[in-house]
Amino acid sequence: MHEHAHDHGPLAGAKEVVRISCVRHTYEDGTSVHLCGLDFLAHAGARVAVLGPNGSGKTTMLFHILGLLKSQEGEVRVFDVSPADEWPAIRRRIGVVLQNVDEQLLAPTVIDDVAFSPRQYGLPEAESLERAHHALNLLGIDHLADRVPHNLSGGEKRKVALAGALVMDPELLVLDEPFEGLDPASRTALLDLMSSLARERGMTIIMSTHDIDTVPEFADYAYVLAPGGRIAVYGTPEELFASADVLAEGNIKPPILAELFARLRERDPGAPAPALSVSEAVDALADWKSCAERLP
Amino acid sequence: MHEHAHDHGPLAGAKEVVRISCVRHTYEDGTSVHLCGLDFLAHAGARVAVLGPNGSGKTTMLFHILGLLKSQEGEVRVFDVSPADEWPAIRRRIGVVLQNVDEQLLAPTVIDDVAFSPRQYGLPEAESLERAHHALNLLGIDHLADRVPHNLSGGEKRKVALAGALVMDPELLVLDEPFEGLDPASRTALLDLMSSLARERGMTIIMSTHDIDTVPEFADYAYVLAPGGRIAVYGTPEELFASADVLAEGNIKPPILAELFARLRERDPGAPAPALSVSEAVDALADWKSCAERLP
Amino acid sequence: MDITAVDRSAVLGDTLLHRAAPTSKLVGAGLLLGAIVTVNDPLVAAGLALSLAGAAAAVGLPLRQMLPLALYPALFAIVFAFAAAPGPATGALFVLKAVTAALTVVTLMFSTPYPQVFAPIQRITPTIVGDALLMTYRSLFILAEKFSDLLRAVRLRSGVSARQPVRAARATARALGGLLLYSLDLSQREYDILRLRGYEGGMRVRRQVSTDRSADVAALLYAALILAVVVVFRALPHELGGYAWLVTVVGAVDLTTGLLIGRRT
Amino acid sequence: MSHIHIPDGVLPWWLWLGGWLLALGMLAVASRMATGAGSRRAVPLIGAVSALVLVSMASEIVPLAYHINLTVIAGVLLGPWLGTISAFIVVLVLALLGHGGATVVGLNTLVIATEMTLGWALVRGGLRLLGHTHVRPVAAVSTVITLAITTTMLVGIVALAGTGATARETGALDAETLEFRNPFGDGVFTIGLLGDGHDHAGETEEEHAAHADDARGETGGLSVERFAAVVYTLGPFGWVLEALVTAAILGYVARVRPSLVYGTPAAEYRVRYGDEHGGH
Ligand SMILES: Nc1ncnc2c1ncn2[C@@H]1O[C@H](COP(=O)(O)OP(=O)(O)OP(=O)(O)O)[C@@H](O)[C@H]1O
Ligand SMILES: Nc1ncnc2c1ncn2[C@@H]1O[C@H](COP(=O)(O)OP(=O)(O)OP(=O)(O)O)[C@@H](O)[C@H]1O
Ligand SMILES: [Mg+2]
Ligand SMILES: [Mg+2]
Repeated sequence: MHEHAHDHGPLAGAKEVVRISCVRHTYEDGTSVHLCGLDFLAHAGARVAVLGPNGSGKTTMLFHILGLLKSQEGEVRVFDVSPADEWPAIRRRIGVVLQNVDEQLLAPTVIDDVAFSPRQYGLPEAESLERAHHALNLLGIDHLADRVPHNLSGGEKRKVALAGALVMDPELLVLDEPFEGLDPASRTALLDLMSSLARERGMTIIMSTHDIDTVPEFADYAYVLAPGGRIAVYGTPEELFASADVLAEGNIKPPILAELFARLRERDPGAPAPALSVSEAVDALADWKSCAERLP
Repeated sequence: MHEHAHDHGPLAGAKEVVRISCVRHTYEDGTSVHLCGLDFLAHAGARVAVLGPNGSGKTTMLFHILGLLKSQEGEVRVFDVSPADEWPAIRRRIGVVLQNVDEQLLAPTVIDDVAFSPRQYGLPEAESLERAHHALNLLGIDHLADRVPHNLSGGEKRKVALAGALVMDPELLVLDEPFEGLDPASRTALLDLMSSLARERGMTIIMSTHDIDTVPEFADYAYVLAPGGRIAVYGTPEELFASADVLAEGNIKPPILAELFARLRERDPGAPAPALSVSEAVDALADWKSCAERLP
Repeated sequence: MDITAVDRSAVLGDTLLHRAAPTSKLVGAGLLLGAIVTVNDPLVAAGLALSLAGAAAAVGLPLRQMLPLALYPALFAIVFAFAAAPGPATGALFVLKAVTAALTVVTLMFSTPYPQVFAPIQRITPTIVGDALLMTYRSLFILAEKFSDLLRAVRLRSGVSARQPVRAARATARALGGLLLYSLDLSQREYDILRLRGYEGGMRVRRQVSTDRSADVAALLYAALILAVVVVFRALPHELGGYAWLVTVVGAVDLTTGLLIGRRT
Repeated sequence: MSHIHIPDGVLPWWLWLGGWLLALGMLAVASRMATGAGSRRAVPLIGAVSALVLVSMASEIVPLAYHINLTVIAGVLLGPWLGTISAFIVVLVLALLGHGGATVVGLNTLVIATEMTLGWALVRGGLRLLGHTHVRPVAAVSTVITLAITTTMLVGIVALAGTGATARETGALDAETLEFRNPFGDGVFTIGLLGDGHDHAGETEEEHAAHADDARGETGGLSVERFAAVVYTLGPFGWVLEALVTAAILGYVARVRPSLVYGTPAAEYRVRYGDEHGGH
């Protein structure tokens, strides 16, 4: 059905949570996005990155997963139902952070905003508040609880939106460029948080991003959209960043380390294989050098 | 008057375009930002980066430069006037991109939006349109000219806002996190554009950003805000990223290459000095290795 | 109509009234409206208006921001009084009723976050009406915000020059047209988000309980007392009519003390 | 604005209570119809349009001392059922902000709902008759007719109230126009209507009328005829202004988002909440 298989690694055999097959959406003004090519798949417990240039259709794809847009062609399945038609059946299982967080914050104070979903789902007030405080704590923003969301700084708003998405402990987390506007320390913290959510609670996370450097650390696998929406490339970060021509299709620059190692190898074929984290890279480079020292 | 001097490098003796001395702003809800410590200075033709964690006051500082906030203490000078009091006198010389670009787009089509300023300044219609098209072209978004701005993707909107800021050929460009939401290729293009604007037209550019990796390439010098607004650190990118404790003050992670080299040096004091671009790094590493090969 | 100021005071304020339960405040406002409908002596009505303003000042509500909203209806009431009242006394009564009623609701809105006011309304209206009421209020914020963004953007990106009014008007018209469509789309998205985050029609809000029993008692007692005074004066016009000025005096004393207390705290 | 700014407790109780009952009845029918039509996508539409109407009613056009209503536009965008709901919400929120009495919410809802429904019917009918190219003239003419009719309705309410008169601010009789800087009030009225030769500079026609009342003593009221005469003479200025604004805005919307004006269901595939089961 699709050309790629997820039959390697720890996810082999995992349940499919999301599948998108050749979906087309035409906006009112005639702009058409055709998410075809490969099928998009997300498996239970997987962290999936969606890459692609501006305007390629990442947000459009996520909106289909959230049932906000209805496909005119092709099929979208989330938890085995069509999200556009049966959203009420699955929405409790899904947490969302949209690209423009300003639109997402609804309540008059931060704590009310984060407690919005549990209250709407009818949880007791005490539990709603406890969940909200826990979520704020996860993101390290307890001190913002009584502020007015509208008055926060850009990065603070995004953290509040994240807390609101996590508060119901969803099985599927959909994040549209969650790193935008976060400072580096918060980025790292968020990356760690996502890893632990995926590992400990088996949460499935789908994230669109332009921050290539977070991909190796974050993603189990990634999809790359080409302009117009074509799902052009699929692979693990290692596969993806190993070959420059694959990336060129998605108009993507490899992470700095990948580029560094690629360029080193051009000069010296004996240079080590690309490392994707700084500590791996340090080890690899030290090895490389010491082996040179030992050789003669 | 201020503890740091810009008496080195090509900017020695350049005219001061912006100066901020110990400004305090208290928002209506009581949140106070105190931009004190060092003075903030931007010289004619300089590219200045503003770094700092979320909520530290970067946007607040830029709003003071734009005369959108009035200082309750301290002084702000832009082109030798107080921007809050005499904005009309200087506004033609300043181009702006706000952090939330949605707030900035105001016309029904992209081309109208970009042509907004020239039309308002009374330029002939033909020239207004020509300028607008030229600006779209600089950003590589000619194809969006007739779209409705609020229907665009996140990154597309930011490019339109950038075009609108450049259309009047300002002397001072103020950018609040301009890379947010841009794909890597567009980031590189924007970096190149900014360099050439600074170099060829002597444009002064002040940019806040969380994208540390762009700083070495972009900035002539940078300021780091600490939480609460204190202007804690000043320096060229090289100075800044050389010392880890300086960065720690601003809650900043060094760029990956800086970190890599620092870690390499921990292992091997003979490792090369930090390089800030990939090509420098490749050269330095190759040297390092070959010197090892040659030693024995 | 500075709706953000209302919201800010309602959410961030911490006065005695803020601490009372919304239900008490709604009941109290109802009692006061009853008094306003009942009152038929301008001197009593004046006392009521003064006393209410005094109470708002005493608890520390931002009277300066509230007065413009409360006095706005007076404009219309004056016109109505001129047109319809048989005499100056009745005319004054009409105006005082309008101002007092406005002051009552404004006091409620300045001390109670809107979800708390809307939740009971949503409970008694059809779902779609309650939903739409909430969306309208949200859209008001969006519009207010978008409008100030617009003004800021215009200022940053040129400023409207007074020398070219036609050009300025055209730009404004274009911007307003865009604003209309933008707000339609944004409301749609806002509603989507509400639904994404669990809204199913009918706002479920935290049952805000009183954090200060005495605040509830004070609010209810105050409203009941006023209603009682008004009813007594209405029931015994011949016996008490001559003493109505006393109510006015008491109201004036209330206002003075209220302002003094408000300044102190 | 077709919004009666009668203070609370002035109209006879049976009138405002009757207004409430009628309005609630209409609201019940409208909600049933709107929900039955299966599109809870209506909610954000009502929200956005109501908010626009509210804001326009609260912002004065500075040199003219007049404010626009956008009720006809709201009617066209919403249709009769959603329009009725929107009318109720607009009046209710205004009342919550102290702008208009709480007891008269029912009556005000009736008037505004009528205005929206009439506007919708006339514009739609006109477009069907004349074709899609005439949005602006159709909108302008429909606005004038609508306002004339609702003004008549108001005169009817006043007659019912029996108190003589009420300040109905439709068009130029808006209270804000009647503020003491009405650009054309004095001249028209002193000479054309009352014509008693006094110098009434600085007074509005209402003040004027009040003086006439005083002269006749506290029992007399402004006659329904005179109220009508005032309204029908001054009204048209406001109607024309409203018509111009309505034409401009509807023209713009028709150009960039025709589906909103012509009522063909949007050819987009945005999901309609409420249609989730058995939807398209
Ligand atoms: N509401 C809309 N109406 C019309 N066209 C739209 C709308 N939203 C998006 N588009 C268009 O659809 C295409 C895909 O947009 P989308 O927002 O999915 O891109 P994206 O990959 O998320 O981009 P970015 O990285 O900039 O966020 C773009 O060409 C965009 O202009
Ligand atoms: N309108 C406002 N009202 C109240 N407080 C505000 C307002 N805007 C910003 N603040 C507060 O002022 C502080 C500085 O905010 P600012 O937006 O300048 O931060 P920033 O450095 O730009 O952060 P970010 O990187 O997240 O954009 C923050 O604590 C923020 O919550
Ligand atoms: Mg996007
Ligand atoms: Mg900021």
